[in-house]
Amino acid sequence: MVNLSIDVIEEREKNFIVKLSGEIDVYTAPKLKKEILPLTEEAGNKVNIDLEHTHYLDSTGLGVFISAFKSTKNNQSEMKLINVHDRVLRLFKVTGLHEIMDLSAEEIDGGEVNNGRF
Amino acid sequence: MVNLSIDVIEEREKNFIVKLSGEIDVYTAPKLKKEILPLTEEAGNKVNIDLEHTHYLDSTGLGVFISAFKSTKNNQSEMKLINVHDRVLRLFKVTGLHEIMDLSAEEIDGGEVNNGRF
Amino acid sequence: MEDFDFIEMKVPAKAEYVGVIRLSISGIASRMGFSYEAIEDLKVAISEAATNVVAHAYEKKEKGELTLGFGVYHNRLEVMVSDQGDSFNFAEIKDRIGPVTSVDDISPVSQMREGGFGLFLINALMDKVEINNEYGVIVLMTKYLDETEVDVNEQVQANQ
Amino acid sequence: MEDFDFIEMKVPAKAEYVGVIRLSISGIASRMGFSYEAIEDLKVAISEAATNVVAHAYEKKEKGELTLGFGVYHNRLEVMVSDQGDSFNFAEIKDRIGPVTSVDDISPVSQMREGGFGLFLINALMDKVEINNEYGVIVLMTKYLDETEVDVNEQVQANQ
Ligand SMILES: Nc1ncnc2c1ncn2[C@@H]1O[C@H](COP(=O)(O)OP(=O)(O)O)[C@@H](O)[C@H]1O
Ligand SMILES: Nc1ncnc2c1ncn2[C@@H]1O[C@H](COP(=O)(O)OP(=O)(O)O)[C@@H](O)[C@H]1O
Repeated sequence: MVNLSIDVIEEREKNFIVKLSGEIDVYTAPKLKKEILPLTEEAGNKVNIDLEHTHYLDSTGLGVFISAFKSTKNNQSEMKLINVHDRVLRLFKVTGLHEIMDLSAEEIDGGEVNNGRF
Repeated sequence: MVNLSIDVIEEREKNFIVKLSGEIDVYTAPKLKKEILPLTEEAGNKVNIDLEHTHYLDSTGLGVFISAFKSTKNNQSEMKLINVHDRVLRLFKVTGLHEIMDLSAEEIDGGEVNNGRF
Repeated sequence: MEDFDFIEMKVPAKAEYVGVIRLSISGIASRMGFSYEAIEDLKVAISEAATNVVAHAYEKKEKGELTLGFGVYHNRLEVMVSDQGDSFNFAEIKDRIGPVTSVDDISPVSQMREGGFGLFLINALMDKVEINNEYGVIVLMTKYLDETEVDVNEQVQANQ
Repeated sequence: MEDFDFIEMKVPAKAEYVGVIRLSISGIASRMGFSYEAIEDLKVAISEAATNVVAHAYEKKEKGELTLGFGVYHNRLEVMVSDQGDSFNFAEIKDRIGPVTSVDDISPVSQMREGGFGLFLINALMDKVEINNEYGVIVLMTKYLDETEVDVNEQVQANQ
């Protein structure tokens, strides 16, 4: 229930989908940071964070994504947040983070991810 | 969320389905009693209480069904509880009420209800 | 001393807050790792105790309070439900509580009880139950995370 | 006097109980008839205040307590989140809180803040916020059931 499960799938070499189901808060954020940061630390990695099943997120979650985003800039990797729910998207908008990070409310279909456009 | 919605459908004359979605507790039980009792007070009525979407029930709910059951005996009507979930069924079993009342864990298909077997 | 976390909750003794209590208890119990079944048992048992406070404790007063205490231990959850209302005499109510299969219930349907299942369900669903009704009523219930830990000798105890 | 129900909750100031608080607040808010969106706002705002207690209040002590008070009025919910821990100086933290679009943030990504969004979000999501940090920290937040009732002059107030 009030918890977060994290599934990391390597779709093709250096292309990751990280599926997050549950809630990102002060209790679950440290675990999330530990999973995501190493992925962003390798040059050339493309990391898709799938928030389809993330129904709750607060500033502790924003903090994790900011630090991962900073890491992508320092390490020449990429990160994108996909399937972002309205309520979650709202927090990125209110804080101005949507202007800096790559966010998408829609599903990215397999083709698009695979043809390297991402 | 923590509430109960009650839908009464008259399938054919004197044949009722009462669909309950939500939780039956001390807060919602009085409303439920007010809806069900009049149905059991008319001779010949057959009342199916559909508990498919009833995910919580406690002794206040048992109390409502006992009083409706007593009313069926006094008024020559019938009552049956259908689609009873495991957890809810358990409370009827623990209290011994399953031996007295007509309970079914399975869906009663339209045919069965309509051919008057019920 | 055994280490534990304590959570306290005070709500008005009103029917509409029993559902709120249920949400809180499911949060605590799921965080502790209780199974889905055990969480459902906890929800019913604590709602029964809370319902009794709402229904019986403050009959002579206009309003009152319901206090809950949760003791979170590594192997069990202790829940205390208490009120500062009227008490009751256990010997007096003993005959009108319990399952319907008890001897008292071999009676015509028209005389069937419509209540008296609350304390019985609490006892059936929890591993250990203690009731103190010296001043107001305090119901102290314990449920173990691992069912094999339950002491078979632990049954309902009424201290009056 | 305006009539209201008061609910109190005390939990250990630990990360694992913030989710429990969220469940309780959604129970209270949904019972009051708040919209789905408003309930989500309340969950975030109260979690932010609770997270601050967990993260900042008891840095110098081994453990501490988080106290919540819910005032249920016919037209609004007031939530008080308080601790008995370290306080803070509002003037000092003012420069490192707020959205990233503020002037302070026109800086290279590597210097981007990873925190400082909590108090800002509380203020953005609630209709009225008061912070008292004389002794420990008390955050008092109000959300109206009907958004048209919000007084546009009501903004964050820091009493120190
Ligand atoms: N908190 C309480 N305060 C006062 N009386 C109580 C309390 N809890 C239980 N009782 C008494 O015990 C009786 C049995 O309770 P219970 O088994 O829950 O069945 P019911 O509430 O349906 O009568 C109640 O009828 C009441 O007289
Ligand atoms: N309950 C509290 N106790 C002590 N300090 C606090 C408390 N709440 C907030 N603060 C101070 O206010 C600052 C800003 O808080 P906030 O906006 O939530 O951002 P963050 O927690 O990410 O730093 C904190 O860094 C902390 O110094």
